[in-house]
Amino acid sequence: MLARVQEAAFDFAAEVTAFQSTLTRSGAVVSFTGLVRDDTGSLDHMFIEHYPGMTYAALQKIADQAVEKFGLEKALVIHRYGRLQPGEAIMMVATAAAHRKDAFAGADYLMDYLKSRAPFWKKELSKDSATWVAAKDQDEAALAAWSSESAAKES
Amino acid sequence: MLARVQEAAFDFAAEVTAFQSTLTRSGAVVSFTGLVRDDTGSLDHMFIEHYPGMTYAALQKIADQAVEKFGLEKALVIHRYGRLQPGEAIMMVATAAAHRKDAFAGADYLMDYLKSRAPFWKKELSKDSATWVAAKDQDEAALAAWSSESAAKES
Amino acid sequence: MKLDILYFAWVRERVGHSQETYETSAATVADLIAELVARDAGYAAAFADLSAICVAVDQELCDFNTPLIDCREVAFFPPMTGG
Amino acid sequence: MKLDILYFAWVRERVGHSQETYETSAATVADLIAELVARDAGYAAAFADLSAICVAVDQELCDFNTPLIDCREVAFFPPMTGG
Repeated sequence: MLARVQEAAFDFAAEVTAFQSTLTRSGAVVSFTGLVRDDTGSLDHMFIEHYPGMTYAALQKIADQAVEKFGLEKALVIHRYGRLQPGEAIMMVATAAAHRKDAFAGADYLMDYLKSRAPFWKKELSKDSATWVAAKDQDEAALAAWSSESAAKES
Repeated sequence: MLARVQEAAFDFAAEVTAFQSTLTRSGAVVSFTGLVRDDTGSLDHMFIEHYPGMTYAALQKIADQAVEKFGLEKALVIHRYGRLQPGEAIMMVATAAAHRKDAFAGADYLMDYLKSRAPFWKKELSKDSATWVAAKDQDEAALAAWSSESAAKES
Repeated sequence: MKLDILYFAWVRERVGHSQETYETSAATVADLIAELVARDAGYAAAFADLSAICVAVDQELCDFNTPLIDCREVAFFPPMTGG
Repeated sequence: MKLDILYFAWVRERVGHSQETYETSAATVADLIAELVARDAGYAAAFADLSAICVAVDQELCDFNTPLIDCREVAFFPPMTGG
């Protein structure tokens, strides 16, 4: 429904406040924020590359799918690219629905799709190394689970 | 970990911003807000009664359980009581964890426990009626699912 | 034994008050409920369907078999609807 | 057929550039990859493990059997790591 790709930091508080302010039929709002994590204590920064021609449309499509699948009143996706410091917010999603379970499932679904279907690539840079973050098998498994869940419901 | 019971409105955006600002090892923050919903268009206001001697300890216990069960860095629960207008926020939770799935599961778990184990009672008041909101069988089923999940993992 | 008894939500409305101090020798929660029900129609209405009643003894959720030894506060209420 | 080919992340690093215009008669994505691999060691290294390569044709994710009819842009990249 709402999607944005940007290099600049976003103001989570302002985004969520604006998101909530327009709701008319929702009783539940869920938000997720992903932060740059420094597990080893040696991360200098993260660099996120993306596919400018494709990224916005991919985010928009994922958000629309979540809205339709879970009957959301609204969904929001913001994803950054470029250089990010440890602790900085990489991205956020927000979902609003009449009922709690749909808002949670919508946000979880958005995240599963963003992980593996939005054209971003993360590189972790430390003093001694530069490593592209590898996709995980479990990311694809998470997507497959949503499809089989739909198939089960529809059958 | 952090729990608050209050009659006054809270500033959701400010609360989540403060919550995020102290994190040191989390890559994922999930928040949930519950809003007063007016399904029929006839709701005048909601009144929430609580058990002052017990409420804070119950929220604290639920938050501590979520932190331990999902290895959260931090959890926050704020719940209001008294008179609330349609669209107003009733309560919020926030969770922070290294990984996304734990943050989501922690928030979902907190909500399931708050629904049925925190001493609040909601009354919906319209021009013509005053009705106590009934607990749903599915609320207890949701709690039972967490217990059987634990039992399965531990066995 | 002197107890504070608290009532919430529609249990409170049926009983007619939110709190009372009550002298009893009831051994368990179930015994206490039986005594209360015998007092008047309001209590009887409040406790008519025990499957819809929850109880906390000294602010801990428990069940009707819980003994009332050395306890100071008993609270009755419908299933909670937080969140 | 003249194509814009885009490379991202470590595919870009191995190929040595992020974008090029390329003249080809390849019928499918797989045919195009075979042509590229034959060009030099950088391309060969980039496409050494095809299970680690994703492709988008005209900005839609697709697979290696996708035909290249009337397409204008092909992009190669590793599995995405958004979120």
